[in-house]
Amino acid sequence: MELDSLYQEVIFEHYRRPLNKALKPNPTIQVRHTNTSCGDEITLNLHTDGKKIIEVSWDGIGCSISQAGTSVVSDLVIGRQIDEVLQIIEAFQAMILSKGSDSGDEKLIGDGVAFAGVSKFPARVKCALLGWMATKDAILQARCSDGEGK
Amino acid sequence: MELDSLYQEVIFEHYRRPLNKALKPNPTIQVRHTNTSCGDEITLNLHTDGKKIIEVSWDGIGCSISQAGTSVVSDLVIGRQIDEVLQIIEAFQAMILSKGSDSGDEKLIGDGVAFAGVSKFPARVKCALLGWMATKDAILQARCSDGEGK
Amino acid sequence: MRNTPRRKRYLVSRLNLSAIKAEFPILRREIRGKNRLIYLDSGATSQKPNSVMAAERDFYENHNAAVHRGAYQLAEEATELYEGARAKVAGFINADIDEVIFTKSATESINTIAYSLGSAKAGTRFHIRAGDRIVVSEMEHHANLIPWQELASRTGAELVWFKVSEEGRLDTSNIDELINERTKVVALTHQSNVLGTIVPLDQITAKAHSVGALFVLDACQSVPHYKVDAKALMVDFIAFSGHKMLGPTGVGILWGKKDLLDEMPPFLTGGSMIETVTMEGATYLDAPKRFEAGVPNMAQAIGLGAAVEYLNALGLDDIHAHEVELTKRALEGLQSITGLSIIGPKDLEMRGGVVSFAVQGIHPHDLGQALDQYGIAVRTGHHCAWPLMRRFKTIATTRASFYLYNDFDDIEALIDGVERARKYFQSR
Amino acid sequence: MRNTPRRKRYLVSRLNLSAIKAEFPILRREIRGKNRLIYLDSGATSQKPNSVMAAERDFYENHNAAVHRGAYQLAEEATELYEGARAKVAGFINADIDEVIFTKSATESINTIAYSLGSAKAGTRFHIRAGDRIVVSEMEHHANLIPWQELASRTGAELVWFKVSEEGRLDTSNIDELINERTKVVALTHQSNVLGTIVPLDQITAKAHSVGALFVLDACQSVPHYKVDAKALMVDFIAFSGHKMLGPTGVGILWGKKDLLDEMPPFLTGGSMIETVTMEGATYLDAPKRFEAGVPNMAQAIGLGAAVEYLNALGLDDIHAHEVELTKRALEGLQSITGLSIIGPKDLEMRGGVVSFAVQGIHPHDLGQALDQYGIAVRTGHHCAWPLMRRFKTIATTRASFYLYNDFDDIEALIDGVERARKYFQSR
Ligand SMILES: Cc1ncc(COP(=O)(O)O)c(C=O)c1O
Ligand SMILES: Cc1ncc(COP(=O)(O)O)c(C=O)c1O
Repeated sequence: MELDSLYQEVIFEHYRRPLNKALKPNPTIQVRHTNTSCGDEITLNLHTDGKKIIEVSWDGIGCSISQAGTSVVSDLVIGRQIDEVLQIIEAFQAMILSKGSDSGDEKLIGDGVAFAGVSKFPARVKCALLGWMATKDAILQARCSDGEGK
Repeated sequence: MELDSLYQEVIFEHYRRPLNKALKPNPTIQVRHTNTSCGDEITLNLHTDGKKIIEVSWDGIGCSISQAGTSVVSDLVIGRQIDEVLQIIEAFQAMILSKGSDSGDEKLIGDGVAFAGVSKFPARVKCALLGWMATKDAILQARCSDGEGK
Repeated sequence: MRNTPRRKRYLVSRLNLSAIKAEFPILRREIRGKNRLIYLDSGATSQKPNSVMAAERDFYENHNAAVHRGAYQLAEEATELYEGARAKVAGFINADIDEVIFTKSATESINTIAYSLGSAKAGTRFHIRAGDRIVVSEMEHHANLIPWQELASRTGAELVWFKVSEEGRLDTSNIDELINERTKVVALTHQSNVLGTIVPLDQITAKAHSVGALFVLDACQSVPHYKVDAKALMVDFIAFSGHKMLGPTGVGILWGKKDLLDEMPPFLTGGSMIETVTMEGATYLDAPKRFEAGVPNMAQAIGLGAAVEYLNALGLDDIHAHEVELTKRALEGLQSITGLSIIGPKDLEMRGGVVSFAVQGIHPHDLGQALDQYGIAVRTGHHCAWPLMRRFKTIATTRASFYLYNDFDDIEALIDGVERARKYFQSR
Repeated sequence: MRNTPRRKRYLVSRLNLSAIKAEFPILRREIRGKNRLIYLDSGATSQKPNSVMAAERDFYENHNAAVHRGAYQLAEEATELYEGARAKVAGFINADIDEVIFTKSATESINTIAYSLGSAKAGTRFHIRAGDRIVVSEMEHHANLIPWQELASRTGAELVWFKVSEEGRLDTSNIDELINERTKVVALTHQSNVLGTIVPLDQITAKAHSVGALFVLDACQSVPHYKVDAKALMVDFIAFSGHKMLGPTGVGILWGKKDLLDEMPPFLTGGSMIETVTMEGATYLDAPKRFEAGVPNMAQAIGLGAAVEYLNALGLDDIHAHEVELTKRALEGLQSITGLSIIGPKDLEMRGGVVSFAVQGIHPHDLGQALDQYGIAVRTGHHCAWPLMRRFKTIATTRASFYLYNDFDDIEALIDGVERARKYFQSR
C-alpha cells in the first residue's frame, strides 16, 4: 500500500519522539522557517564554532513529515564538520527532488532514507525539506556573520 | 450581392454629396462625437428655438456609412418639431439595432431606410448611428440648457 | 467501502446525479490506483461540464477574433458571443449588462476596486485619505484582506475588522464602533471559504450606507451555490470567480453599480477602454469597457456563459437544497468520529456546503494525504485565511466542500475515509 | 480568384503549409457565403492549432485542481502541468523559470510594472517622483503608453517620447536629450503593430542602462514571430500576450530580471503570493509567485505551453523566413494598385509581417467591409495607436498581418481583393 511507502515506520518514530525538540539557549544563530502553503512553522537554534555543528535544537508544529524530517536532520548533523553537513543536506535534497528515482544513500543521510517515498508526492516535498532547509539556512547565515564564507 | 445591400445607392449619393456639411456659425449648441473604435469624428452644430430644429450643420471625416448617415439625419430633421425629431431618431435606432428584422418606415425616417442593410453588420451600426446620436445629444443638451426638459 | 443503509434516511436530491456526473469527464478519473475520484475541493475550484469545454472550443474553432476591434465577420461573431456571455452573467445575478466586468479572477476584481479608489483624486467622492477607515473581517480570504491592507498603507487609512465568534459567526456587536462617519469602505465575504458561514448582510449594508461607505461583497463562495441578486442585496460591488462556478480558469467578475463604475478612475489601462488618446493623455469609456483594457479573455468569458446556462438549467434552488442535504449528512457523520471537531457552525442555519474540521492528534496534511490515498480530494492548510486560523488557535484545518456533482456516496466515503485514516495513524 | 503564375516566382516556404492549415480548424470556415476564410489579422489575435485546444481540454478532463494549494493527486498533477508550462515559456525566450510570470495579457503585464513602480516607497531604487522621466515613443500601442501616462500623472514624473520618421522608423536623433540622468523608465515596443517596423534596441538599451533607467520591452509583435532572447537583449522587463502566439486567450507573460522582481512591490495581492499574513499586514513570496495572486489561469498557461511547443516544432527561423517572403510579395503587390500607399517601411530591413496601407478615396472601414465580403479579414481603424495615426495625419489605416498559417494564395487574394474593392467603390 502506497501510504506506507510514504509513512515509513522510522518517520513515525521520529514524529512520536522527536529528537532535539526543545530550543537550547544562546544559539550562534536562530532561524524561523514557514511552509507558506500550510502555515507549518519551525524555529531552529544552531550552535556552531564556525567549523563544526555543536548543537541543533528546534521547536514548532507541523505534519509528521516535517516534524520527523527536522528530528532526523538535527540528529544527523550534530557534531559534524560544516562542509560535511552541507554535503549531507545536498544529498538529501537530491533524493527528495528525484521523484522516486534516487532512493538515498543511508551511509550519508542516515534515517533520511526513510523519506525516499516522499519524493513521489510533490506536494509533501516542502514538508520533508522544512527542517533541512532551516538547518542549511542557519549554517549559511552563521558562516556569513562570522566572515567564514565569501 | 450582399455588399450592395449594405451600400445602397442612396448611401453613396449622400456620401459623395453630403448635405449640410459645413458648420454654420452661432449654434445653440455644438457637439463632437467620436467612434472610439476607429477614430472617426464629427462636429455638429444645432440651431433651435427650443421647440423646432432651425438648422443642423456638421463637419468631420469618416466612412461612407457615417458620413451618409449624418447627411441623411441633418436633412431629415431641419424644420421639424423637436418631439417629432426624437421620435424619428428612435425609429431609426430601432431599425438599425434590429439585426435585419425591421426594414424601416420610409414615411418616418426618409432616406434612413437605405441603412436597413447596415443592421445586419453589427460592426457598422456605430458608424450609421454617429450623426444620429450626435443630433440627439445636441437636442437633449439644448433642452437642458434652456430649461425645457426636466 | 462501507455500505450501510443509513444514507437512505436522507432526502432524495432533486438533482439527477447520474446524469450530472456523466457531464463531468474528470469524475471518471482513477486516483492512486483504482480509486474513484471523490472530489471535495470545489471551494478551491470546481470541475467543468462538457458544455463549458465545448463552448470554448467552438469559439476557437469557429469564431476566434479580437472583439470590438475588427469589422469582419469573425470579429462580429466573437463580439456577439462575448457580449452574449456578459448578458448571461448579468441575468444570473440580476444585474444590468453594463454593470458586469470580466476580470481574470475575483482576486483581480477586488484589486480593481482597491486600486481604483486608491487612484481617486483628492476632492472626488472616491478619494481615500489618512484618517479614513476600511472595514473587513477576521474571516476574509487573503484576496479580500491584503488589497485593503495595501490600500490602507498607501493612503494612510486605518484598517479595522469584525471579529469572529467561537461558533464561527461574524460578531457584529461592535458594528457602531467599526462603521462610523470616517468609514469609506466595508469589504466582507458573503460566505466564509473555511467555516461555511453565510454572513447576514442587511444590518451591515444599511449601516455602511448610512455613513456613506461603499460596500464590497466577496461572493466567491456564494454566487456558485445559491441565488445572489445584485439589486436586492444593497451592496455596491460584487466580486466572484468563474472557475468556482463550473466556468473556465482565467475569468472573474466584477459587478458594480453603473453610476459608481462610470465615475471611478480606471485600473488597468491600454487598448479598448479609451475614448481618445494623445501622447499627453487619454480619456476613458464608461463601464464595462472602462475596466476591460486589452484583448479580453474571450474564450473564458464565453465558457463562463455556458457554465451559467448549465447552472440555470439545473436551477440554483435545487442545487442549494442538494448541497444543504449533503452538508447535513457530512456534519452528522463527521461528528460521530472520535476526536473530530468541526470548525465553524454545526447547524445548517445560514451555512453553505463547506465543512472544516480537525482530528485530534492528526495533522491536516497527514489526514489529507491518507484521504487522497483513498481517492478523496480535500483541502488542507490555512485556506488563504491565515488570520482566521489564528483566531481558532490552529495553523490548518481539513476542509471538504461540496458542489452539485457530489452525491451522498461521496459524503459516506469522506466519513469512512476520515475514520479509516484516524485508525491508520493511531495504529502507527 | 485570379490564378496567374506570378506567385511561382517567390520562394517556396520551408513550412509545410497544407499540414499547418489542417491543424487550424477555423481556416475551414466559410465567410459571407462560400468564401474561404483568409485570415490576415494575426497582429490582433492569432488562430489556435488543435494541440493547444487539446492541452486545455486535457487539463479540464483529467487534472483540474487548484495549483500550489492542494496536496492531493489532481492538485499535484495540475501544479506540475502549470509549472511545466512556465518552463516551456522560459525556454522559449531563454529565461530562467522563476523570471516568467503568468498574467492575463500583455496589457496586464505592462500595468503590473507601472503599478509596482508606482507603489515603491521613497528611498527605494524603484521609487518614481516628480521630476523623474519616463520615455516612450510615438509608435506605442495604447497598452504601452497609457499605463505610463497614468504613472507619470500619479507620481509627477514627466513623460517624453521618441518621434517616428516619415518612413516609419524610430527617430533616435535626440536620444541624449530624451534619456538623461532623470530618466527612470524607458518603455518601447519591439515591433510596431501598425507599421511593422522592428526597433533596433542596442543603442537605446545601452543608453538607458548608462543612466540607470529600467528598460521595458513590449514584445507583443515580436515574440510570436521570431526569436527573442531575454538574456541577450539587455532589457529588464518583457511583456507579451499568449493569444497572439497561437495560445489561448486570457494569458500573458511578464518576464523580468529575478533580482528586480524579488525587490519590487507586488501588484495584485491575495492568495498564493504571501509568506505570512496577519490582520495588520502581510509579507510576500519571491517571483514568480509574488506576482501571481489568486488561483491562476491554469488551463490557459498550459495551453500556451502547447503553443510554444508547436512553434518550436516548426522552428521560429523558418516561421520568420516564411513571413518575410509573404511580406515581400504583399508590399510589392499592394503598391502596384492605383492610389495605394504603404504606411511604414517599404523595404524588408528590420520589418515584420504587418502591412498598413491607405487607398485614396476609400475609407478603411469601407475597404475592410468589401474585403470581408470576399472572405478576407483585415483590421481597420487606429489599431490602438492613435497618436501614431495623428503622426501620419490620418485617422485610420487598413492593416494586413501575417502568420505561419498564411500562404501565398492568401497574399494574392488580398492584392486582388483590394483592387476589386477599389473598382467597386470607384464605380459607385
Ligand atoms: C504592440 C502591442 N502591444 C500591446 C498589445 C496589447 O496586447 P493585449 O491586448 O493582448 O494585452 C498589443 C495587441 O493588442 C500590441 O500589438
Ligand atoms: C472567499 C474567497 N474569496 C476570494 C477568493 C479568491 O478567488 P480567486 O483565487 O479565484 O481569485 C476565494 C478563492 O480562492 C475565496 O474562497
